[in-house]
Amino acid sequence: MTVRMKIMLVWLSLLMICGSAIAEPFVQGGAIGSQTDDGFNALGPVVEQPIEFPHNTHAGQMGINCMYCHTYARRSAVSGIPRLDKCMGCHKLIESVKDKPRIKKLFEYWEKKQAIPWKKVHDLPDFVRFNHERHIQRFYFREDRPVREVCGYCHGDVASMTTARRVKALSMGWCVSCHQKDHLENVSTTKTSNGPNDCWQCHK
Amino acid sequence: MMKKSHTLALFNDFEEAGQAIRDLKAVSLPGFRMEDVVIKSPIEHPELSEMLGDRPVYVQWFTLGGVLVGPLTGLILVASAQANFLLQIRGGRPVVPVPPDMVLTYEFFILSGVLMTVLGCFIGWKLPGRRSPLYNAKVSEDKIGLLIKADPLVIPKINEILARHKPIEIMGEDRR
Amino acid sequence: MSHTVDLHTPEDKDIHIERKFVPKPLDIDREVSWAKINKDVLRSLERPRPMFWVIFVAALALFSFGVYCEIYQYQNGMGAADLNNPQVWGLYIATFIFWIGMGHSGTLLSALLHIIHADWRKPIYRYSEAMTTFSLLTAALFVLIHLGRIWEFYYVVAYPNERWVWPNFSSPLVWDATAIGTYLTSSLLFLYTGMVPDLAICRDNARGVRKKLYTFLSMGWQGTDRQWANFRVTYMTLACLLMPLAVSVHSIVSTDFAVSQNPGWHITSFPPYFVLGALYSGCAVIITLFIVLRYVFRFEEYMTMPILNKLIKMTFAIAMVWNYLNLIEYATVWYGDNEVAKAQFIYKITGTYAPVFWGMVLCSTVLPFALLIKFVRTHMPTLLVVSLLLNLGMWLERVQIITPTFAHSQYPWTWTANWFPSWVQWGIVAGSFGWFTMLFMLYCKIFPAISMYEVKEMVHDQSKMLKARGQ
Amino acid sequence: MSSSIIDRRGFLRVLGISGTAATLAGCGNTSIESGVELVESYVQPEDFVVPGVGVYYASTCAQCGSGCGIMGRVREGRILKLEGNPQSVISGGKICGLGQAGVQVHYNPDRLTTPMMRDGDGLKPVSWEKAGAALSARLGASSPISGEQIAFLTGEISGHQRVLLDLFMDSFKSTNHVVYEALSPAIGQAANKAVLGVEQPVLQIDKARLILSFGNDFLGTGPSPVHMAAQYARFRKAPRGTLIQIEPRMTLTGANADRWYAIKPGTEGIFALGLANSLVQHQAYAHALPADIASVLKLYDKETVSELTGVHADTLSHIAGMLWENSPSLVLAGPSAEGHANGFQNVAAIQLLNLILENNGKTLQGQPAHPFPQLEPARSSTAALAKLDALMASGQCQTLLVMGCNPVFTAPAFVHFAKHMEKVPFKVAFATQLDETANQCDLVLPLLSPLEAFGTHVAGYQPKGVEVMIQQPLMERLYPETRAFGDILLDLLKQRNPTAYKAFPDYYAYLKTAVTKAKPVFKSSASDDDFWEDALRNGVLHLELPPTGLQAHTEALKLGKPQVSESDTQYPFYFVPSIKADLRDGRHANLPWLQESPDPLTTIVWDSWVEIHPSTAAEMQIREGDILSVQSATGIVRVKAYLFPGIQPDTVSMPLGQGHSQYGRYANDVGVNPFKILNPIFDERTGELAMYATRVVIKKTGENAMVVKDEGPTNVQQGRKLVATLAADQAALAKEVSRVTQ
Amino acid sequence: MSLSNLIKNWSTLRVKRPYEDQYKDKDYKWAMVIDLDTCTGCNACTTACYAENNLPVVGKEFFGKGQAMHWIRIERYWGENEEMEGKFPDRGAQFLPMLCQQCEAAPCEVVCPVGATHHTPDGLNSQVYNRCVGSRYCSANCPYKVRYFNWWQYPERAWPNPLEQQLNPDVTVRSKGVMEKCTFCVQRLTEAKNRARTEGRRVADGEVTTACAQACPTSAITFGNLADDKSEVARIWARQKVDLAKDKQDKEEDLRGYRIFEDLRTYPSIVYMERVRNFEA
Repeated sequence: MTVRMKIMLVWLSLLMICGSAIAEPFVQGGAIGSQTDDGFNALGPVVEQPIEFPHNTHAGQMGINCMYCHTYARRSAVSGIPRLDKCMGCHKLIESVKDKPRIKKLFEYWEKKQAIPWKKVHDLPDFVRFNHERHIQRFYFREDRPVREVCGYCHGDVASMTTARRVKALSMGWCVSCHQKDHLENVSTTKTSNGPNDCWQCHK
Repeated sequence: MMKKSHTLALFNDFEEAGQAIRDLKAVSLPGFRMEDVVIKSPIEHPELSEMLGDRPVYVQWFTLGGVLVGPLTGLILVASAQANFLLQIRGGRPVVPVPPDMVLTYEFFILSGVLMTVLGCFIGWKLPGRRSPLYNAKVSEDKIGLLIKADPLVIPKINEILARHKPIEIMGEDRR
Repeated sequence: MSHTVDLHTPEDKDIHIERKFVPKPLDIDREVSWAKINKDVLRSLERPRPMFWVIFVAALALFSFGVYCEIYQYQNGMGAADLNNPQVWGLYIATFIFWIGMGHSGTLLSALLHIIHADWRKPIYRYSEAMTTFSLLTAALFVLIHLGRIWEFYYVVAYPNERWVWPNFSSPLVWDATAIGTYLTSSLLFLYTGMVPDLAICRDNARGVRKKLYTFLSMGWQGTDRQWANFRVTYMTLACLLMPLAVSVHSIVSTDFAVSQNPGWHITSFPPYFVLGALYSGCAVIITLFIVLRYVFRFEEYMTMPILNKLIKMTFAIAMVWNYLNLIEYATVWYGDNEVAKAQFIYKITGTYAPVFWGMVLCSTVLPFALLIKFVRTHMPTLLVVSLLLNLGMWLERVQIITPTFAHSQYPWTWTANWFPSWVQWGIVAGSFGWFTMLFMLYCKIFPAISMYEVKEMVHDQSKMLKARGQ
Repeated sequence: MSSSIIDRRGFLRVLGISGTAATLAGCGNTSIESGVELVESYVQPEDFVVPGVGVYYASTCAQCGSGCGIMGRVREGRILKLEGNPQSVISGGKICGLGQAGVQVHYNPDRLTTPMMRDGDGLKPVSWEKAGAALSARLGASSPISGEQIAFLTGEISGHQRVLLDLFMDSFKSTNHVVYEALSPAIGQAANKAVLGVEQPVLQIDKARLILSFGNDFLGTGPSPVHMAAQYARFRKAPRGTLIQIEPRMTLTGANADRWYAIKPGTEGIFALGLANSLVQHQAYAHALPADIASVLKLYDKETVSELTGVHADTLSHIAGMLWENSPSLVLAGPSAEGHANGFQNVAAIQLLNLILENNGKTLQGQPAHPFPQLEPARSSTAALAKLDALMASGQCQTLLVMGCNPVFTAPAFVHFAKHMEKVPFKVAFATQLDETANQCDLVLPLLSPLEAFGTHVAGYQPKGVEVMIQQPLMERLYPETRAFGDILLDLLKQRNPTAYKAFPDYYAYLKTAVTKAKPVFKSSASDDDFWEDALRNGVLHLELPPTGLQAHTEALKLGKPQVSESDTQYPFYFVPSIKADLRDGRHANLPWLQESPDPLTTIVWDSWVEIHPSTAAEMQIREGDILSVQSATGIVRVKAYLFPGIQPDTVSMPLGQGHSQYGRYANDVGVNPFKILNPIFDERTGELAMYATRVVIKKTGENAMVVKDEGPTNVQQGRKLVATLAADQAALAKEVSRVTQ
Repeated sequence: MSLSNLIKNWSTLRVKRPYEDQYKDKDYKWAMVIDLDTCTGCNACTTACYAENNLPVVGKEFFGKGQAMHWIRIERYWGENEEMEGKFPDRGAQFLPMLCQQCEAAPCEVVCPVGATHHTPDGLNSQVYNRCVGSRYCSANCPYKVRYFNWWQYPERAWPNPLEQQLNPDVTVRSKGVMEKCTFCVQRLTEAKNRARTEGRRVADGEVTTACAQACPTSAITFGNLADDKSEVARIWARQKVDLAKDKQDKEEDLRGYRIFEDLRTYPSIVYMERVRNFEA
């Protein structure tokens, strides 16, 4: 290698460093090394639940709105797990599936008046406050997007799963990547706005 | 063209080595150029080097490049990082404040200057590299060495010239 | 040798002024042969005096205790250091400035004196540069130690990350981190570049593992004319870059304090004051190490009394400038007539921490005058004690910048009267001295502490010069 | 912060995996997890229970006798925080620090979780069956004891608990329900009764233009500090009233005075009479008093009064001048005036000023008669305790029941309560946490915390109309083995008289029936259930009644020559115990928030100290932190010195409430107990203990320790404009915007 | 994207606060008024803050070392100058509730190396615990010394079971090594703002308040939205002629409003109302 070539090489790499600095001073899609093809997919572990709840039957085949069961999502920071009497409300009346083992388990809990110890699948760190209400109000009610898209953006296509499994990284970079997008303010305008960029909006 | 061969002569002091160079310059041998003469010495001796002719040093240009690119990159990096989506207002100061950025730009200026200078130096040294074929540990102690590259045919003649100036030792490739 | 100068005044050509040049002792014996230089210096890598091991083991023990304290503090929280609400920094930051400051004299000796071709620097610049590097390493350690969540230290570093967050570039601490990083990198490179020819010498004379190490580090240096030419330019360029860098580093450290509104910190003369203080403490340490190395490695022939004498004179000069800036600082506070700053100053010299202040005055303002006494300059044990006291004074100076300000800040309710560091804090501070000494001694054992090729140049130049004078 | 005040009690039953599963939020989880924690999951919650949203329930604060309405913020089945209930006239939506700490009574790590029974020297946990059997054996249907053989010792108790308790005692034909509050205002009440015809007049602080307070700490430890603070806030708005405080040791109220005067302890009455003497010189007041009194008053001339009280003579005329310039005024007596051998006399003299100044009916009013007198708090007295003590000492008392009272700690040393208690063969304590008294008992029954139990409270001081405060559980019980006091009493009553209480399965049923029965009084036409639901939702039943008038009995005052007790060379210092607003008599020393809440005046935490004036300290070469021995004729304590400028120079003061030995991790071994050095001095008229009459000698022990306090080395502002002060005549208060006056 | 943002919004990125009135078009600017005349120094606010914000009780030993964690502390002064005048504190004590002043130009924000503290759009001086590395520079630089550092792993000691059940789930429990301070009860503010946003309105005056203001028995603390002209806080600020963006107020003699250390140009969000004393008494 000649001196000249070495010099060229150095200049070239230097230019590349500068280039990356100018264009984008951060790396998208998870910490370096943990990125997948589309950026943010990060499959969580399989979580064993007390009852293997078939989301695919309820939300998929029957097309029940997510918020029919996760009813707190539109009025509270947490979406909450449906209360037991909500399950019973329907299943008392559905004779056809009463003998299935999962439903039997459900009835056992109901008889004992014991809440089902569901495990958290999407558990953010304790210093983060994520508000379901604001996101649902903004995208489901105001922007009128389909519920499976609104919920699915973070939770994945739960309608195709049995028990839910985390499919997104839920990392800060991921949150920010969406907050930073220009979202339409509502269906009828072209005005856009970003999500909040203030630390204290999400960190407590 | 034949593969060139080397010879190394060790001298006791700079004057003798200087005389040898002068003699080498005076003769004209086929397959030998003054550019192929290399001095190896325990300390720097500019006068001796000058006798070998103009051998340019490029390090300054690297330094120049470094001190130009460094601050620019630094400033843009800092300012655009301050202006990213999560920009934060702090202490009533502008989001992109000038004085702090100047401080950092200054540091980047020096850092990249230093890095590029050292880089240029190593390139100029052609280091890290393999050792040249002939070396004697004495050149790092107190002897001055002349390493000459030439056609194997003219080596004896060169050795002859060198021998005139009381070298302590003349090493050739074949003798190794 | 006497020598007549003809002034050739047009009016009166008969006036002759006779000047007498007293022969000064040479910095270094010109008759010493290059081979002997190699031999003497390389010997230091082999068998030092037993005192070396005494110092090394003591340093190691001190360092181990420091590590124990740090682990204790890490597990329990910063409360273990007995820091509290106003006294948030304690000795950590004071010692941090001390170490940073120490690093400045190495650069002064090697870079500034190199630029102005002061030859006497040559036998002593190598170890002072090493001192610079290791004291910077120690200082960087304190940046980490004082963090409440040391395990999250990388948040301070600007690197592209998934969270899209950057450090706060307006914080003097980030400037600090950048400046120290730059300075550490630069002085390490400066030290290394300057050492390559010597590493080649070591390579040519070593065996076994060491040979491999030196071969790797010298990277094939052969002392060719091209290498020397590039080396000259590079070394000079680096020296030129390092001088402003050194000044910027300690002035940036001073901005940690000067940009804040705390009384006793918000002073415009802080940057030069810090830089001078840094040079001062560095020179004092160089004298200390000079004496130690000279004894431990039997370097009497190279680290000669004339060089020491010059060093001491320089130290004295710097001490006087520092004194002046110190005075200016207090004068500014007084004349500025800010009630809060004034009250703070009065507290500093009369309050709980007055012993620290007066200790500083004694050690750093009064004691340098002892350097005017010939006995002190020539009697090694005395000089060692004096130089250590100068160091102590400079450390106290840093403490009296930080502690009294916290103890007597803007806000009267949170004043403290009896804050004292806990054993953990003392242990860590002591450990840092162990860590520095250990590293430094190790360095001198592994790498040549005297620049062989430059001493050769010096001998060469001196003989040339004397030859020209006709001796 | 949703302020939906919702009342259901059903939610308690249907909670699924409740808050007990929640651990230290925010501590553990710092990364994104899956399948580690459980979701808050419900079986059949009420509609308003939304996870992640706090719900507020109204209840009543049981921390002191003021009966403030509170609201508890409940989330995921846990009570998180208490706020004031705006529905309650007493609290007006506000709450004090003591009230806030109510949650720590509930969540206290040293709570009693099971019944304990004496086994040898110690108390051992037993089952409720065993505890119940022991109780029935002694107090059941076949119990032979009656009359003087049984005694029930409680703290201030009101509402239906008191009713049941009285019924219970009736079933033994006993009247030995002893109410003992160490800090009871019994002397003042007696004097008020004698002079004004009521025990506790209702104060209109906000209406007064000038308040002259003789040691009355209405902002800190008065009968209803939260309500008085709200009145005080209005008092400070335009037209701004002036507060003059005269007391030996500065109280919190004194610290807020426009002018504070130090006075020799016990001479407040003399000073008041001196004032009266000056006032009647004025034409307007010349005929306010009967001639015989007026003539004796002449003895109380400025100079004499000044000499006896240590207050400058000019001050007397100055205050008198202020009093006749600012009408209506309000003159108050406080504990430091009451607690002397001549305490009754002091209070009567102070009330005489109100009579002269014709404040009655303006700033002082009578409390309307309570429609349910049986619910009113029983009056406490030290005399009753002394009687009980004698009963125990004589061995007559066979069974002692204790609830909400800790006389082993609070009774003065000369009473020897602990020793006499040993003579009682069967002692039962009802407690949420073991204390010194409970530790001496044979059976300790764990009570529900006030945040877990139903109940009613009636405050002794009713500022406006009459209120019955409702207490309801804010959370499911923490420990299954704890029971409500009402339930235990009801069980015992059922054993005594099975037929009468058949209708009530539990105390809740009893309470609901009793409260709904009072419907007509509150003029409600709602159904029983609605009335009850409403009561729970509001947390308070309010009845607007007009205040009654006051009487004027000047003859209650026995006037004589002005004189004070001789100074005692052996014990040169007056000893003034100080009451801390949050620790009171020590029953709250187990609450960490209150221990760490700095004393407002000294900013000391977690400790006892003795306050001494800097000038005295300089004379005796005492520095802060020097450990002094404070010795009275009765006892001695060793305690750190604190130099405090707000104290009479020949007086020392110590805070009450610390010095526990068996009251849980937060109270034990903190400070010393000054109750134990009180001398047996009693008010001459009522026979109540004179708490402020002890005299002590202080000595340096040569030891020194750090005083743990928030205050730094300086306690002045150093000229830095932190708290600026404006003269009242310069401030344009009337133009200000303020919520308080609206 | 960042570079384009830098170029596109250069002028807004160069706005100096607060003198270039940034709250003119904003919905919220939280502020407070503390009336020192009605403050009695009773400490109810302190305890309320402990309850609301999960403040650890540090105990006697650590309190003595100066490691207490009270976000709001009641200071008690005996005099304004360097010595107390007279033998007794004749005019009572001078109580000062001191909490984070939520400065508009906060000295602490600038110096945090990691940007854990910054200014929120609604005018709060934030502290993000999980970003904090604990350099304590903010505290060193705070003129009011109202920032509190977690010197120990308090969660392990301060809430023995079952006391931990009292912890407010809306507030992080801070581990050792992070700085914390008064947040103006940001969890309440966020909740109120979210609810208001869902309902498409602005948070009404009095709808949300801080724990200290809520508890204060004398209502000495008023909290509200300064950006809303009709709020009580805004009216008091206006009446007292305190301008957020000025470092020296030209107010009349009879007005009581002032901000502490205004001359340090920190632009605090808390106005104190001077204590009034009847000097004729």
